Amino acid sequence: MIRKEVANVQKALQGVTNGQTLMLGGFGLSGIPENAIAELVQLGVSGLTCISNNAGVDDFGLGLLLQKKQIKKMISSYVGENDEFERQMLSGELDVELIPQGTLAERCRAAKAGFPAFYTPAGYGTEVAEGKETREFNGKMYVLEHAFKADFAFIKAWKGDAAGNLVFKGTARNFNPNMCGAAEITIAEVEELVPAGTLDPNQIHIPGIFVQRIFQGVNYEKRIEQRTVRQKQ
Amino acid sequence: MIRKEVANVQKALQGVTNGQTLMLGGFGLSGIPENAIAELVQLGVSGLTCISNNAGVDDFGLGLLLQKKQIKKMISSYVGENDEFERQMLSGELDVELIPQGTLAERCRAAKAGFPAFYTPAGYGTEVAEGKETREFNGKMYVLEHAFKADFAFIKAWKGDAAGNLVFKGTARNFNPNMCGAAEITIAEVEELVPAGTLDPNQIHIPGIFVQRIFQGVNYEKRIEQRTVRQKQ
Amino acid sequence: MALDKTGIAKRIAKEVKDGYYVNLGIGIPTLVANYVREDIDVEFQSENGVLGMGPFPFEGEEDADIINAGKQTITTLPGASFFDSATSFAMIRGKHVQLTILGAMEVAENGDIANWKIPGKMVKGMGGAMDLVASAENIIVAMMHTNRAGASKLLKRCSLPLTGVGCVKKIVTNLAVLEVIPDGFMLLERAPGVSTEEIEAATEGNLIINGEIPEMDI
Amino acid sequence: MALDKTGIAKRIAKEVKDGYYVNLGIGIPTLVANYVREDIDVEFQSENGVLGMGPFPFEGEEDADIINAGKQTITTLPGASFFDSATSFAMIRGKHVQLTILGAMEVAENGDIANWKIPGKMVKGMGGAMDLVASAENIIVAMMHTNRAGASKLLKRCSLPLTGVGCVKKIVTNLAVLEVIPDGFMLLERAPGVSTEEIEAATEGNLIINGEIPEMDI
Repeated sequence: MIRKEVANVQKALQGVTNGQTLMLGGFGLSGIPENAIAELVQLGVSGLTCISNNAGVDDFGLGLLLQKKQIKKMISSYVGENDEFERQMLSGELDVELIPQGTLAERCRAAKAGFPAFYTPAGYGTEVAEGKETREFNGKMYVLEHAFKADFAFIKAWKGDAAGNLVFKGTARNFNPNMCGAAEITIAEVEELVPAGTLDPNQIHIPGIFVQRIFQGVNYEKRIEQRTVRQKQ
Repeated sequence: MIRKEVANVQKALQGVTNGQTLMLGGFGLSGIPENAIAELVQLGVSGLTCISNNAGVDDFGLGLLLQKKQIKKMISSYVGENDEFERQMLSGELDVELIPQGTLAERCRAAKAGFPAFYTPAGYGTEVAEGKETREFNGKMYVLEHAFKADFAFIKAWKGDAAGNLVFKGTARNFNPNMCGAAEITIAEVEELVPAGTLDPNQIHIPGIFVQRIFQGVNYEKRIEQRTVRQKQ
Repeated sequence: MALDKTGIAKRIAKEVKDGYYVNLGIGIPTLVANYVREDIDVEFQSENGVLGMGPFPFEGEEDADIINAGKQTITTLPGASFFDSATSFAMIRGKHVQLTILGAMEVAENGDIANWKIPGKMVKGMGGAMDLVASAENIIVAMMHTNRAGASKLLKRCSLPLTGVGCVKKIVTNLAVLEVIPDGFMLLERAPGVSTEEIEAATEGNLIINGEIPEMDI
Repeated sequence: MALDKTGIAKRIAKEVKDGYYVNLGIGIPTLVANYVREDIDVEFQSENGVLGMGPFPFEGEEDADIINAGKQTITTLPGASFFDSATSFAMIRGKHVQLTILGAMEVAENGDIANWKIPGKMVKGMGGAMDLVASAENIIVAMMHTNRAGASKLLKRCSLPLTGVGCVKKIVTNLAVLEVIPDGFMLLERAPGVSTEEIEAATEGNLIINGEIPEMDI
């Protein structure tokens, strides 16, 4: 078994430097790599390009990096709920590339799976397709989209083992599996690091081959963005 | 919940007729839809195009359909271990299209996921790429491959529920998940049909949306093609 | 009388058929789930990775790991499943989801839709909307017929950056139900007590009125 | 003395490094797993959907649902995982597998390989070989230096339909270890007791011999 376990978030993030391109899992604040983000703030690395579906909120998630102006460019599908983000974008401090959510997921998967490019219908006829090759297949128009290139992918999983195998919970799964293996180095943090051999081999969402480093995360806040409930009758 | 359960293999295969294109899961004899194949023999439908990684052995799997000359064309990656297959192919009775295994899997996934085409490195510079568009990305050559079109996909899973959710076991998984949702109608047979709500929603390999009909299979032989063992010392 | 948001949701709920997998956008579309007939089988998909969504959780039972695309805490029903984002959009792009209901800022008579950006003002992003409108066979737009300034949202051509081209099939507003046909917006139903003249006045794009237009039955 | 198949497997096993994920083809490559040093961590991938393969099962413990790409019954080790075919080739195509070891009918001095078809005679198919050779950074071919008729399998140009172009990096035969460089086959090692003359005689393609060629250390 090839061992991926490292002792802590500091060891896990070795090699992260200014100007790199990072992928970060999560949808809204669900399934975000909280420990890695906190350490990125600690390290103070800047000039980052971040590929992440959302940009967090003002005081949590990627919002923490935005506050410190560590991010040069965001590649996302939806960036509402973040005033500081909007301010930096409108003032031109922050470069923003908005792309369709399905295209974002697939550009990650393409990078992971060794596909340089693929045709997708999303965005055809819109400004998203400007400057891109378009092509007809079976009477419908498609846009050529390319695999991402990233230095690090930061992943948050529910459970994992020393072999790097990962299991996700609920909708905290989202982009995390698609980003595993999509960057040069994939770093997974888990709520529970279990002994190798205890996860059912049939029930592993991400085989360890897609993960280079794994560590036991700590102090998860798992903040809820929109707490919606109904009353018991 | 949208119910996909049908009473038996006869009901499941309604609509299968001569000249259709069928996808069949399995690798070698592992994870093949035994019940559906037996019923195809029973129905006597002919002129079929079968997309399947392998072609079975002489007296099991797709070999049963070959014996009855029900197959007009095979699309596979590896077709050894089958004398009748070889005879029909060399005599010209059977049309055979051999394609790389990874391309086979991805052409299924593309059909399922709504991608018309993708670029892959497999087969570049070989006869597999003849007549196909090739293109350079980042200094490497790729071949444009297209999504499959099929009428029915026949899937074998380990467990399933009335919602069509599927769980596979071991390497009997193989092409089965990739073919789910890749044809107009996906028909899954399972060793154990469990009540809806008993499968952990985190641990479903294929969500029921990709399956149109599901039934409890019977009399699985699960033949082993190469029984290899070691002795206890 | 013009419908309120609940009224629009109730009318759209009638478009949801037995056996449909449905993707609901944020806002009015989310309300549709509350009014679907109870005697038909429907499953709601959310593009962040869940199929078989149920109602909101009871207080104290919220789970940060189980949310919908609007980031709201939700529950799941028996038969539900969770999956990754690429698989979620495989469902959408591959036409496995039968109906998409979403909001819009503008719809054009050729079926174009704009709902993700107001240049210089509002740039939240398209989220999954571009994938949804480019792929869905059946798209219903839920929106008010006019904007806050009273200007029509059913236009000859969209003025805002597009989300998708020629994709909208049906529109349900506070005033009317309309189908997008090659010639423009064909009026199918009026909101109770709303006249065809009121609808004409609120519609900038080509409005097609063939014969008597019935009132909605909500 | 020329090596037998076991000898070839033993020599190749020395190419397997700590931390490698390795895909082994059918035949001689399968034997390599038996000779990898026990003090390094290696995982074997099989393209039909398993990572972390172990030895063959004990008699009576075979499971039809757990096989390798050669359709042989196998076992798995702690840390193993099962996955679908598309994911398996994502590993291969995405360069997550560090080493591919496979057999060949012919290898050319430019790194071309042919191993899937003899027109009119043998048409078994390429299986996963075309994906493997088109993607792997590091491909070692395991084969006999000559065919049964005594003709060289290390050629100027392949005569059989190709499996991949310019992809082979290293070749281990019963006679020698060779590296494919721009000018041809560079001789790295001789099998014990085999002379450079014997290797030259058995090699049709351009053979490059620089200085003294050591014997293999198996």
